[in-house]
Amino acid sequence: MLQAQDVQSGYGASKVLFGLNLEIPSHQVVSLLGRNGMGKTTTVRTLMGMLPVQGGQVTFEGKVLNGLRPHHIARLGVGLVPEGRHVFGSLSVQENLVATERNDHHGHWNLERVFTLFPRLKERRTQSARTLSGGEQQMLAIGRALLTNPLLLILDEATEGLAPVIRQEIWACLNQLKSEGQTILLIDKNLKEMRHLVDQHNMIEKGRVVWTGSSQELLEQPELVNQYLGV
Amino acid sequence: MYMLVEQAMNGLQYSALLFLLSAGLTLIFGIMNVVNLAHGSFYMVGAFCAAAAVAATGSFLVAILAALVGAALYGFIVERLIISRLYHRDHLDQVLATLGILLFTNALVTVVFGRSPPFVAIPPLLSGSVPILPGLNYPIMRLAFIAAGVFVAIGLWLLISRTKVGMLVRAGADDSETVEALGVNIRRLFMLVFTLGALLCGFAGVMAAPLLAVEIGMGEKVLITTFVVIVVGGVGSVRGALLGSLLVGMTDSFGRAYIPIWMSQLLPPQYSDSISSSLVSASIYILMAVVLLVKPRGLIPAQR
Amino acid sequence: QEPVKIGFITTLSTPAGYIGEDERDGFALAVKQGAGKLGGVPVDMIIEDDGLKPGSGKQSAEKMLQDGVRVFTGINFSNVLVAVAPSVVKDGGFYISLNAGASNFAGKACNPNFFSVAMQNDSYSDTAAIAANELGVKKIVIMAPAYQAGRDALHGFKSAYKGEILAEIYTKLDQSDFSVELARIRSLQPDGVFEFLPGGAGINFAKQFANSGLNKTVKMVTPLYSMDDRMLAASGDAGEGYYLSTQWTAEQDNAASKQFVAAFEKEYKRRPTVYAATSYDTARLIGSALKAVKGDVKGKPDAFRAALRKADFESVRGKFKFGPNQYPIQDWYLVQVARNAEGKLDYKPISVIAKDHTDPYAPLCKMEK
Amino acid sequence: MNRKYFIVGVIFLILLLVPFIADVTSNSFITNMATRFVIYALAAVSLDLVLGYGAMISFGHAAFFGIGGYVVAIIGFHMDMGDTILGWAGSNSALIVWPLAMLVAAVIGLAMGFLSLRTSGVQFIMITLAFAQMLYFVLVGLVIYGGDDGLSVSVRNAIPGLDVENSTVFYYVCLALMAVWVWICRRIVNSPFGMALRGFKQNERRNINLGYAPMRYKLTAFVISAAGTGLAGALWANYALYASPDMAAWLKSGEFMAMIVLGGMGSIFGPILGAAVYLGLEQTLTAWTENWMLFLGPILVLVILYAKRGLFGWLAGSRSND
Amino acid sequence: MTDMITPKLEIRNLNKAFGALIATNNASLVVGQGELHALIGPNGAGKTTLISQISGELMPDSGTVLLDGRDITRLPAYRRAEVGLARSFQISQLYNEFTAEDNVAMAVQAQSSKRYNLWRNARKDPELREPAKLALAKVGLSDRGNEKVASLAHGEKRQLELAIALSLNASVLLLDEPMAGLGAEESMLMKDILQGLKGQYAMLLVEHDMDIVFALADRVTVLVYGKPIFTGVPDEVREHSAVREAYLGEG
Ligand SMILES: Nc1ncnc2c1ncn2[C@@H]1O[C@H](COP(=O)(O)OP(=O)(O)OP(=O)(O)O)[C@@H](O)[C@H]1O
Ligand SMILES: Nc1ncnc2c1ncn2[C@@H]1O[C@H](COP(=O)(O)OP(=O)(O)OP(=O)(O)O)[C@@H](O)[C@H]1O
Ligand SMILES: CC(C)C[C@H](N)C(=O)O
Ligand SMILES: [Mg+2]
Ligand SMILES: [Mg+2]
Repeated sequence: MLQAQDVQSGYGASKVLFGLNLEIPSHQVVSLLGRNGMGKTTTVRTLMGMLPVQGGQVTFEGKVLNGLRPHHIARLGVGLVPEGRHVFGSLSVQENLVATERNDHHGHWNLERVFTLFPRLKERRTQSARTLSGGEQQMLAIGRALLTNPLLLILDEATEGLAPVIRQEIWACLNQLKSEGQTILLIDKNLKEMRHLVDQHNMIEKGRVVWTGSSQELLEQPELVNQYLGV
Repeated sequence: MYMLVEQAMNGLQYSALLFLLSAGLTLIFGIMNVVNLAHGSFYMVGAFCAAAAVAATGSFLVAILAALVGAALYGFIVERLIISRLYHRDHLDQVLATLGILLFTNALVTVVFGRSPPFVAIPPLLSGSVPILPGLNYPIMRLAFIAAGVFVAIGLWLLISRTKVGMLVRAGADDSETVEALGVNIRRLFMLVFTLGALLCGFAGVMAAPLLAVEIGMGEKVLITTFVVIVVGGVGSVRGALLGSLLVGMTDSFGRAYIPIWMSQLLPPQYSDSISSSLVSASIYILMAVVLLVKPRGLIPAQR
Repeated sequence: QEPVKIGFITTLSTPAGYIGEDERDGFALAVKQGAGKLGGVPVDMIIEDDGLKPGSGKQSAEKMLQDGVRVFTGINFSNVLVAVAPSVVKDGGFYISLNAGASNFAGKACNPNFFSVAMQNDSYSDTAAIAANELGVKKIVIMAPAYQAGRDALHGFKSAYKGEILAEIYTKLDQSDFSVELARIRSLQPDGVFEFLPGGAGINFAKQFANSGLNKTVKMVTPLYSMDDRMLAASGDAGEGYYLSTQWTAEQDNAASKQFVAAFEKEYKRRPTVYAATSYDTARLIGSALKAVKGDVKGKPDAFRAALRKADFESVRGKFKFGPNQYPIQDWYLVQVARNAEGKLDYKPISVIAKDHTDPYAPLCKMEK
Repeated sequence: MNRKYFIVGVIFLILLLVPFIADVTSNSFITNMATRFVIYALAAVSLDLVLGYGAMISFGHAAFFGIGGYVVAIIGFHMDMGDTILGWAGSNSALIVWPLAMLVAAVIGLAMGFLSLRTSGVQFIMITLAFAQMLYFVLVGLVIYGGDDGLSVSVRNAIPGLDVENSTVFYYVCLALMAVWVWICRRIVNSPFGMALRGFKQNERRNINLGYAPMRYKLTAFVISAAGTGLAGALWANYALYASPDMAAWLKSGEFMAMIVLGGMGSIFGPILGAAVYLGLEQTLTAWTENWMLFLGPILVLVILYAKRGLFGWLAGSRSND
Repeated sequence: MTDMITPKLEIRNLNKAFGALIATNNASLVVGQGELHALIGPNGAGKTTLISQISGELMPDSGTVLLDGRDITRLPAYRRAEVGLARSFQISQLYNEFTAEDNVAMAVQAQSSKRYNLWRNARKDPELREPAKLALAKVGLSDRGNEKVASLAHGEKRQLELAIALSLNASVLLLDEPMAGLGAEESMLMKDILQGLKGQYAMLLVEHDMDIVFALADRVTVLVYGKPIFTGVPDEVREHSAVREAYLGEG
């Protein structure tokens, strides 16, 4: 579905991605692993067109994404849950969800389903998003992305520093999505959970993918984890 | 007493005018972060279009239409050609470029509509005046103006708070990058907001035409006051614009009514006249200075 | 023979731009009628906009002086005139004003090279005052912008008015909202209002005055400059009932005027205002003087001056001559805005206010030589 | 760099030669024209100090221009009247009046800056504008001093041993003052103070972290700039023999800014060119067509959109900002 | 362990909230004389916010900041440099129109009595330039002194950041991700520089790169949701379960 070939990118003078390769097959869950500051978010921002592709090529469903504006890429069917949530503080929960609601790719997500997925959001539907707890904001961000009925869902640190309970809920939800055949690019630090979920891991180090393999393979080579995740 | 009431009404009417102009400007300002000195020009364009329409058809309704279309269209063109290139420039560039637009528009209108001040009659059903208090008559046209202001305020409020576009506009003010990442063409949104702003100016123009002379440079006269309004109210929030309009409108109208009286009591005539006349004109700027010193970001700034 | 350059500085931009336009056209008409000549001497109008800014008017004048222009006119606003005229006469040029009649050069500071063809600014208001007296206006509110002509106007009015002046209000030249002034007027309950508000301000005032219903109870007695043809057109019914003092209207019953009005309407498809008329006169006056010196202003300044003093031309105002301060001595009329035969608003002649009217400063003028 | 100083040299050479050119072409208007350039340049350079180096977008500098002018005019007015100003008999000596004009402008600049500098960004633009407007209306309100149409000045301020009434002499006086002021500004922007000031423009956050107190630097610069603009105003009143409120009108502030941007921001020499170009443009356009705004406007827009570094930046090439 | 060190910089019960979000949650920590103290934690944990409060850019809602036992909590940012605090930024904060040397000279001059001088030419004043050159040498940028910052490589900018901090003749360095955005080699270079500075300054180092942290730090404090959940020597941190859970990710 999505392919990145030796992509270079960064922030102005500071290069972050030095020739990154990534492949996301349809109906699979793919992960990006790596320590802080290795370029995971930068990868995401580049795929989304929020950072210019300085080298290499990104294609989505065969279409070249280089140089497209983010809204364009999003409409092609990429849904983003950005790192740090970025919910719209001055909008209510419900407004956050419907403001960008869309269904160009006959997905089956609508407000009701999101509310059944996250009952807590339903309770708070009228509350302004600024006053939500971190966990709730995270759910909101996920719901918001789902309501764009994306072909590819990208989650950047969706469980970042959330209370274990909430994490469990989110993992559950991701498993459900997977079972429904949703394609997902997952960035997270929580290996144990990911092992059950992810079909293919990508280990990223200093802006390059240095290792690719299944959860099984990852299990068999604990030294990898040690080497690249510093644990 | 009557003086007080009448001034209050005049203040309201002035506030309505200011609100129509500032609502758009403050959005442009707050969301796109563009300082637009040419905003008043759309008001002028609207008024002249209205005048031309009346001259041609004699119908005020057509005039309204003409004003809206004319102003919006001109606004649209300006946005496409120039403003859209200024979004990422610093304020200085924006100030100067829009200053250029302002000068140009004045000349353009002169060329297109000629020099003699056109006439817009008060439509029959709005002419004359009605008693608002026993023994105090007030012009219907001005009442209509106030009504229009209220109407637009409500309309805008609904638009901003109830519609999807409104949500996106607010979301854009919060975090335009994420809005775009979720599939919204933020530039199109900007264009929309800008054109809407121009449209409101056009409306203000046609409403003001029967009351005020339609003349070159009528834009600048209110422009600066409009800026005062949004800076007082707080950049980016329509509520701020509303509050600001009321404050400025009232300050101005009461100031002009009462400052001379107080002054003449305080000072000997030879001074009081000149001093009060200066004070009167300066009053709203004093208001603004005071507000900014207490709340540097204005009374109700858009949260960000 | 190479054309005599005439520096024509006037207000073409800003809301008052239409005034300058009329003056330019009035003058140009005279030149056109002479097939590019005035008094048989080819002339070349150098037109520049002063934007109602004394500063820029002065600049233009200086540039023209350098380019050898000797004859100047055009300026409409006294504040501009006051800034320009001195530098013109200082360099030995002639300034012949086609409208602005500031008091500054009418009295002590009168100058042999300065002529005012339209009037002295006091005149349109002291005559209005006389009219007010006759119309039985006992209590009046008077207002004008705080600038040269405005002050002249109020000065003029006060000098001749007999009743009680309830309030003297200074406005801004470009004021657009008069709600406060109106509120004040209502609370003072005068029988009449005198205002000198040319251009946009006057239109605004008229509209809002009528709109407030005050026009039913309060008489307007003002200079025609506060309700000229174009303003009348722009004010609609609001202008109805105005009493106006003026030195000329398009109905003026004399040959010169009739042919002027006809020619002007033919040329520009609109009726000439008093601005156009006095401007036309100015052109003809200059023509008469150029003729006398065969266009050699530089060489024969004294002859040129003398010829101007004679004022030997067919004025559209009928009889016309200069006083000792080289400001006009002329008749002033009272007209009222009323419906004519076709039911259109127009100036209805009422009476002659003053014959051979001059200005209060003339006596103070001790013209050297 | 050398190229830059070459340009500057040429500019000043031309300015020096103006009166001779005027003689040869026997068209002394050139001198008057140049006098205006020089005076405006003085104002523009002063504004550039805060705008181009301190990143303070003051939309109110016309106020100081007006103040300078009115100081001259009012003193002259009272002396013509033969009365005193608050007991002071007044003076016609440039050596007293002009510094006084600068002083008054500086003092008002101090107050205005102190209040305005509490805000920033758009608010700063607007509050400076507001203060300028206040002053404007005060001037308009001064009916004693001519209200809307201001005051005319009967004679120029005298300088011992110089006949300033002679336009050539007066031109050289203005030119000299302008040159000196430019030199002073150059010193300032290259001094430690100046470096710190420019620091605030480039990276306020870092500057504060290094320990530079924002208010002190910005305010000082603001006051200096006000004084310079005040001097320009005083010269203008002497040149035009006229001082009117529109010296302090907001459009005038806009013109000053336009000159700076035309010439090239943050390069003390840029504004000199800018002033010349802007006024020259205005001059030729007005002479050429009644609707000159129809052209001036778009030119301004185009310059902003496409000629970012301004004329001087373009002539002097590479980096001209210092 | 804490009792053995003499406190240089100390913060007590610091709190800071941005609206609903609590960025610093009752945080206390001590940086000892000459100690290199690392501050780690997930993105958004509040590390930068904490640094900003120490450097005076942000005012804490409550709590105190002590330098040599003196309360500087309410001292305006521009006064803190004087008392010996120097900071480098996570995202380089440099004067882009100046040369590298100018940038450092700005720091030198900020400390000197000349900083209000309106007259002498700052660029030609050895008293300002020499120390600047020295500092550039320290971080290995001597040969780049006359480059405009805009044309420096990212890594060099990070080194320049450090050079500026160094020439403030401060006693405490606050370093926010000095390695951010550096490639492998550059990180190593920076690591050596820091290594060399150890002992001369009390340093508070924010860094995501664990190799470097564990190699350099005397002690490490782990910040999660604005709260220091643990402080200890690197080995302890590696072992500490809560830390793994919250930051390193349990594996
Ligand atoms: N706006 C920015 N400007 C400059 N450099 C940046 C910016 N944002 C991030 N960086 C740098 O880019 C590098 C990669 O950052 P990125 O956010 O991609 O890391 P990450 O892999 O997402 O880590 P994390 O697990 O913390 O999200 C880091 O060194 C970071 O300091
Ligand atoms: N000015 C601000 N207004 C509102 N929230 C803020 C502000 N500054 C920081 N925050 C929030 O405070 C939290 C802490 O931010 P901070 O920059 O301190 O994190 P950090 O630990 O430095 O993360 P990183 O490792 O990515 O640098 C984040 O959630 C951030 O979004
Ligand atoms: C409009 C004109 C009557 C103006 C007046 N003549 C003046 O001197 O300004
Ligand atoms: Mg990340
Ligand atoms: Mg940080």
